[in-house]
Amino acid sequence: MTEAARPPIAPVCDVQPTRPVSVGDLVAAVEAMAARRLRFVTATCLDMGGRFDIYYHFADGVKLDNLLVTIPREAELPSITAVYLGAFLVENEMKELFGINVVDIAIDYKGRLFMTELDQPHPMAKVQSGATPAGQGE
Amino acid sequence: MGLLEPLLKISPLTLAAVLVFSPALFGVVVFAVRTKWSRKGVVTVAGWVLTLAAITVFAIAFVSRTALSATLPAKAAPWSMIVAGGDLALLAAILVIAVRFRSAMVFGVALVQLAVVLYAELTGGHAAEAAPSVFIDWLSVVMVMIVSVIGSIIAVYGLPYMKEHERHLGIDEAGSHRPGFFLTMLVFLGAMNGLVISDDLRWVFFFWEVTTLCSFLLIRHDGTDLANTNALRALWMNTLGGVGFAVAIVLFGAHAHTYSVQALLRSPMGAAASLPILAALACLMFAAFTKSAQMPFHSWLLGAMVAPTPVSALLHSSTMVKAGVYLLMRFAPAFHGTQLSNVLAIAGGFTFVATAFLAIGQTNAKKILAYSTISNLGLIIACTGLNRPLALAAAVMLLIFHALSKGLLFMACGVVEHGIHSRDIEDMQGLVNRMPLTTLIMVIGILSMLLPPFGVLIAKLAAIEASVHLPLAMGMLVIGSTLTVAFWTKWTGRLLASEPGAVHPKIEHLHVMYFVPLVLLTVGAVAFSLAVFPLLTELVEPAVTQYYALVPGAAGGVDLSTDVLAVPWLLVFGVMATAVLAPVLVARTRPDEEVGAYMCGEQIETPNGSGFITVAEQSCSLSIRGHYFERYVGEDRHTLWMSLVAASLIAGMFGSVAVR
Amino acid sequence: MGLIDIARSKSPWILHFDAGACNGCDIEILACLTPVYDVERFGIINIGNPKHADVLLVTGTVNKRSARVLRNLYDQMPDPKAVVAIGACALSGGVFHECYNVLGGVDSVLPVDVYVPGCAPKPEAIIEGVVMALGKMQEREHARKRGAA
Amino acid sequence: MMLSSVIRNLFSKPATRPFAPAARTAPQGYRGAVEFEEEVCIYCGACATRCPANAICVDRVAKSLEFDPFKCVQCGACAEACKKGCVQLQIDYQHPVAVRHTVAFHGPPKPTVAP
Amino acid sequence: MMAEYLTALAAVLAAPFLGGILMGLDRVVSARLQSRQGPPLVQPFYDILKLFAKRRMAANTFQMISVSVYLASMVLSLALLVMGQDLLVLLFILALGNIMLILGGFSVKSPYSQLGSQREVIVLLAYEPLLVCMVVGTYILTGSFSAASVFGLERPLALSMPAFVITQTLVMAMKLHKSPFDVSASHHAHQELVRGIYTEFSGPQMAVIELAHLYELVLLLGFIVLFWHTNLVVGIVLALACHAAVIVLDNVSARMTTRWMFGFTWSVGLALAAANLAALYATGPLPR
Amino acid sequence: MAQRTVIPFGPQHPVLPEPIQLKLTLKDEIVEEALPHIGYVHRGVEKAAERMDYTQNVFLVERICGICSFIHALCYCQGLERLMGLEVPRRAAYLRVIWSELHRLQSHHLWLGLYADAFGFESLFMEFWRSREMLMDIFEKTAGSRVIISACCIGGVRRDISDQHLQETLETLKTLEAAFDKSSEVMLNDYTVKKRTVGKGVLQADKAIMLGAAGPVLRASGVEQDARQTGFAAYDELRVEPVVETAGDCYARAKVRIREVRQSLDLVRRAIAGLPDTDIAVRPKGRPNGRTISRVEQPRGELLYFLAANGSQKLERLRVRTPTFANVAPLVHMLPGSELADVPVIVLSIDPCISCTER
Ligand code: NFV
Ligand code: SF4
Ligand code: SF4
Ligand code: SF4
Repeated sequence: MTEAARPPIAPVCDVQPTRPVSVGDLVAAVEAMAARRLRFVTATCLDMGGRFDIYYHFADGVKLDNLLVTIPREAELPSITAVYLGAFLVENEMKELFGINVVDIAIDYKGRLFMTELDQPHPMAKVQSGATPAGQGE
Repeated sequence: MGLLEPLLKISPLTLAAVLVFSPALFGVVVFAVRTKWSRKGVVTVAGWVLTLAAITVFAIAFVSRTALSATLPAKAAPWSMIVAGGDLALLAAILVIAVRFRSAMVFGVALVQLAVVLYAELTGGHAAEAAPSVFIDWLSVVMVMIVSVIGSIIAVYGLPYMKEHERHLGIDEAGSHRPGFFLTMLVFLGAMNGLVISDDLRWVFFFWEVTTLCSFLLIRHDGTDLANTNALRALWMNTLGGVGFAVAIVLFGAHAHTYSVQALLRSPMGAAASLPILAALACLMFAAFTKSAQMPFHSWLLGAMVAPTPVSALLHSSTMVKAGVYLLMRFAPAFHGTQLSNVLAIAGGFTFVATAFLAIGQTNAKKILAYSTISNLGLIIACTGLNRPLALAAAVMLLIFHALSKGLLFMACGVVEHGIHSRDIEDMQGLVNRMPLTTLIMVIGILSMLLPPFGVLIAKLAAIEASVHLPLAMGMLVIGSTLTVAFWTKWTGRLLASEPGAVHPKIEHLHVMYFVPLVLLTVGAVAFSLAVFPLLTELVEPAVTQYYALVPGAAGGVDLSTDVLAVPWLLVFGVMATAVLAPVLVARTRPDEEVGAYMCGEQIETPNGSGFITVAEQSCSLSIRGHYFERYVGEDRHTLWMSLVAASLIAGMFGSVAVR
Repeated sequence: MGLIDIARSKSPWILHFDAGACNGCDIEILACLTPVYDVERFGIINIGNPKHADVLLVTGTVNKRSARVLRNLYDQMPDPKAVVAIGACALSGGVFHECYNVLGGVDSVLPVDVYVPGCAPKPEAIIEGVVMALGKMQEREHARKRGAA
Repeated sequence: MMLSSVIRNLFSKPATRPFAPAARTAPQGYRGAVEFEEEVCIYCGACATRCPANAICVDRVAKSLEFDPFKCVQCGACAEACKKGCVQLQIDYQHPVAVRHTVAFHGPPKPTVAP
Repeated sequence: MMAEYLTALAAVLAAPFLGGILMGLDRVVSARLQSRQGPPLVQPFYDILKLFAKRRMAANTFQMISVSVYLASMVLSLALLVMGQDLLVLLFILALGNIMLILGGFSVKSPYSQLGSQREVIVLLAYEPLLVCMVVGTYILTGSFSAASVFGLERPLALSMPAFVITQTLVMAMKLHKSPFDVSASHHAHQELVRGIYTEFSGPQMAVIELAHLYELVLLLGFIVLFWHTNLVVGIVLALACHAAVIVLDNVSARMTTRWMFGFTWSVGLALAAANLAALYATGPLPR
Repeated sequence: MAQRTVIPFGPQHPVLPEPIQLKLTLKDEIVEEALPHIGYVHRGVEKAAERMDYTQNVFLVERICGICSFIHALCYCQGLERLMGLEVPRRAAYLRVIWSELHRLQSHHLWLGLYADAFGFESLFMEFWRSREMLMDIFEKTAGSRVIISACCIGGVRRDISDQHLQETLETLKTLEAAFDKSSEVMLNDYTVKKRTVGKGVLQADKAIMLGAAGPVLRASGVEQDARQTGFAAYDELRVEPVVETAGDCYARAKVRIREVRQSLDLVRRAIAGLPDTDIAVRPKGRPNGRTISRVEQPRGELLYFLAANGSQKLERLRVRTPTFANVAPLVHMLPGSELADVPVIVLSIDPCISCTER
């Protein structure tokens, strides 16, 4: 999908393949990336209503290599910080802003990375999940 | 003056008997009549008796302005047998202890000492009759005052302390070890008095060994494994020192043919002394080093802190360790002008610096105090090594002020320990909020070790001034004094670190037998400090001048007067007092607003003090630990090499005998 | 009286807090300290410690976390003191009005004496703002004195 | 190294620019304070739609325009959008003020013409 | 005697003004070294006055005592110096003030003030031996610790104790909290400890501290003047030169760590001192 | 003895221009653990970008940060252009490079100054910031603002730079370079500076990759990666060799940035010399659909925008991954073991930009 949307004209030479993996295979796939000495760039989360699309971006010099995990809204997402410690911020961010249940983060901010207790939970989520059922978010 | 006339009529021997034996007698009463009330009463009375006797001695000396001396008739009793018997009995006791605790070290050392003592007895042991003779000059008076007054105060303080102590250990009145404890304490005081007023070295040696034994008993009082180990260490080290002492006696007997200290001092000494005499002096120094816990023998005093606090207070401030430096001060004129004296100064200076350095890394309050004691004793020894009137005056003043301040600090520490159940100075953080009165006393005690106008500092000033002629020693004094600042300041800082909001805390309740001794010593420390200059010019200076009259070429009084005394101290004290009092007294002292400490904008008050909000919006209470620089000043890193250096300095002392 | 007024107006020590700015305004404040603008010629020092500060410069949008800090800092400044809000963000939230973690301008948390608009305001504007704030601070102080008398 | 720099500084003129009254003016094209020319405005609202800061509020019906200088980030989008050249960014910066205020103006009431 | 007291009084009264101007000069020169215009010369006075006029905000009463003793010790030290009194005593009184300030810093449970105090202790440890060694140097020359006896020398101290001019300058840099020695506090707050030991002193208390700094500055410069007592003009020029050196040093070096500072003063500083002392022992007139 | 000092370092702290808190656990003054506490400047830009329209977003994203603002706009515009299928005129591409590199210059000067300040070298701070003012003047002249220059727009750039201004820029850069020669010399060779930076905060190449470091932090550890190698804007013609150092300590990071300043000076000159004469913008058209990634090199490292559009007026998702966000983990790794005095130096050595990190 990303491939299709990529316009041919822009003079950008980075190749951006995206490989879908299942949640169960995620950590293994990430370990494979680590074995190739790829640098973890970040993860991107998209709230697609009923599910989350989560991209993991890795870089090898000019090339990017991406993994795409799709999980249902309430599912658990394993942390990859055991492999790439650097992912702790972005995983905490996903947890807080989208309400994704990321488990076993090396440095866990318990959903309080950016905001204080009083703020609206999971502001980036299209549907408020967890403690606040849909519709009560705003 | 007239009022004091009758005092002069009191025989020195009577006084001596009171000073030496009355404590022991009272001790026996305490031991025999085992009730709470009798104990309280008798110990207090013993304290009063001792104090009065000491004051009498002081008054007599003050009025008569000469040393008191007297000798019992030689024929009255088989004195030599008595003293020899005493020595042997003590050694036997030590050997029994060694067997009982299976300490090869103690056993070996005691055997060696036995050999030397026997040798002394069998050979020239009878160079002179050992009739008890008393010699009380200003140095003795000072020591008697310290032992009797401060010692008594500590003993009284020990009453409530030991009660609480045993309550903690779960020991009831019936099984109480207190009778034995106070017996030992009182005997200890008597022995110390005996040590400082005897003129005959054999008697000095006897009392010397009594203190060794008493200190062993006191250190192992709690009977734990640690207490036993540490007590045994103290025992063998001090017995080893005793060997040195005994050898010195042998040498003196063989080569000077007298055991009278005064006679010895009048015989050709200093540069004129013969080699064996110098060797004997070096042996005495060795003995003093062990008793005064100088490096490398400092470990026994550090270990002694397992004992209940009154014991520490006693050992550190008024007894035991003071015996060593007393001996050196007593003999200072004898080695004046020798190389030995210089090495002594360096050796003392080294312990002064080294232990001040090690103290920086300690968090245990008693250990800091112990290091500080060792350090100060080193300083006193350095002063005797510098061996000039000014230096000796400094030594005397240090003796007095250190005893006051250290007694005070140990006792305060004991109170704090019972209050907060910790000796860690980190746990004393903000003590000013919890125990303001004790803290105030403690702070005064610490500052009295550190700041002008308190006596310790003035003494240090004199010491530095006296040391300019021995640059190496001077360097040590300067650096040591500087290092001292580090741990005292840090400790005081911990005490004062207070939380806002608790600015006017409630004053804690202190047991009257805590309160009175603490206040007495505090007042003493402050009063003596304020009177430091009269004390110096009126008492110490004449005494020291007199002292060095014996030594040809060491004339000249205390030259401190020229510079330090010229300072308008009245102005200084006045301005300082105003500076301290002004903010307190002037009406507008209270701040308009009391706010919390700055914590980068995230401060909050938590149930256990100030804190801040941090990671994951959690609150975290602020914790600040002092700097101890373990990486740099850690004991385990430095003790070994320092001990080696110190040991070689002692070896150097013996070596210097050869080169004069 | 007079002397102290002069001293106050000649020695404003500032404390700067970024309550959620983009950095633009903060850098312009820092630029004020540098040789080209050199605010020390007006006696201004960036003291960095609320307990010594006279003027609090706030930049950026305020969120709950920074609001807490802002309040704390303000409370730790001894009177007389003044607050200057710098930049569109600190004035109203600026371009971030759509953001979920923005409470609004600084005046939703603290009483603001002077507003310095712009994105980012020029250093000149910031200096002008501080001077203005001093005037207001003096006025308030005088009023307080009169009230007390 | 640093020594030579600081010594040179000591003996040369300071880099400090004089402040008021001789303050220097910004170069041409500087995006300073936003100003409206009330007369030319046709209340079309183009500026308001483009404004990223919601600083401008145009009521096309009531023919009124309200501008909040506290919200304005001086991006210049309004000036680009306005075909009438009604809104312009001045060279002079916007001066600090002590009280909140807005700029508001409105056009002549719409002539009531029946549609 | 009376005259002595009057001179001391005069010095004590004049010192803040002199110190203020010198401090102002310090700031102007610093600014100029950084190519800035800098504050007015009388800026320190504005600052102190303003601080005095701020509301008193304190964490506890001990802070107030500590600053007042700090000021008193500075004033006293200056008076003693002017009166030609014992220098060793003077140093201890000076240290007393510093220790009280440190205790004041310790008395607040604030991270920065505590850490600042801890570091200030080390700063004190770093410079104190240098000061004492200098005084010992004068003793070797004159046979007395009194400043007055230095006045009696015929040869300027600087000639017999050149290394101590350097150590004294270092001490000045340390005491004035200048780079590279501004580890426990600095005059501007761009440092890891905010304002270090001063963090928790505010308003009038801070004013007292600043006032004490003025005395301290005069005192430190007075020490240097002592090095060329034979000609006061030369002495003052020397003092100003040392001050200038400190300012320049401040501007051409980074702040170093406490550990480095301690190591530096105890190695280089003490070596300088020891070398000079050794030379004095070798050549100087050992009295009595 | 188990007790440790636990103190807050920040949010309001004079060495930190921006609020971030490090919870430091110290023994004496040695850091044993450092945990970042952030969120003081979190605004929620990513969400706001879904609510504002495409063009307004340009102004929004460039206000993510006032230091690297132009390049944020560039990255965003570039992503959108790719989704819209626009080709940017060459002159615009070159102008984008010029402004980008000027931004890098100003950002590095700013950093060098703050860095000097972190170890208490005030006069060096002043030197760098004095030079930086020259760059600010260039921005003021060429783009109409000092900080947020708003020069980029979808399809190109908003303003052209006149030949006269280009000339003046070249002149200014000459003066700048002369000043820079002197100041950077101090930064690299001064005894006190080296004492404070050499061997501090070491990050091995291996760790740098595994922790995901970016930009100069990554390159100072010997990893040769620079997003400009991907050839965006006009970098396909103006080739860039990554600046690499191997020591991985604070000193190396400073050295990388100093060498990058020279590289940028060179790039600006080459870009001005090769500036083609075309239009400066094309009109954006259409409603984009699809997902793409746009990567550019910021002064602090690689910036990555992930754009998802669904053919409507507004973006479906805008993800901004800034270089500092990536450098936080390396920082957490570097601090333990250092002295408290080195904390500011090490923190500054990653050139933290909190407003970028938190968006
Ligand atoms: N981190 C960051 Fe930025 C940069 N360079 C960027 O995206 O500064 Ni504010
Ligand atoms: S006003 Fe503008 S420059 Fe200032 S913080 Fe806000 S967005 Fe940044
Ligand atoms: S200012 Fe211009 S764009 Fe805005 S409403 Fe008026 S005419 Fe239209
Ligand atoms: S300049 Fe920008 S922010 Fe200001 S009113 Fe115009 S469009 Fe809005």
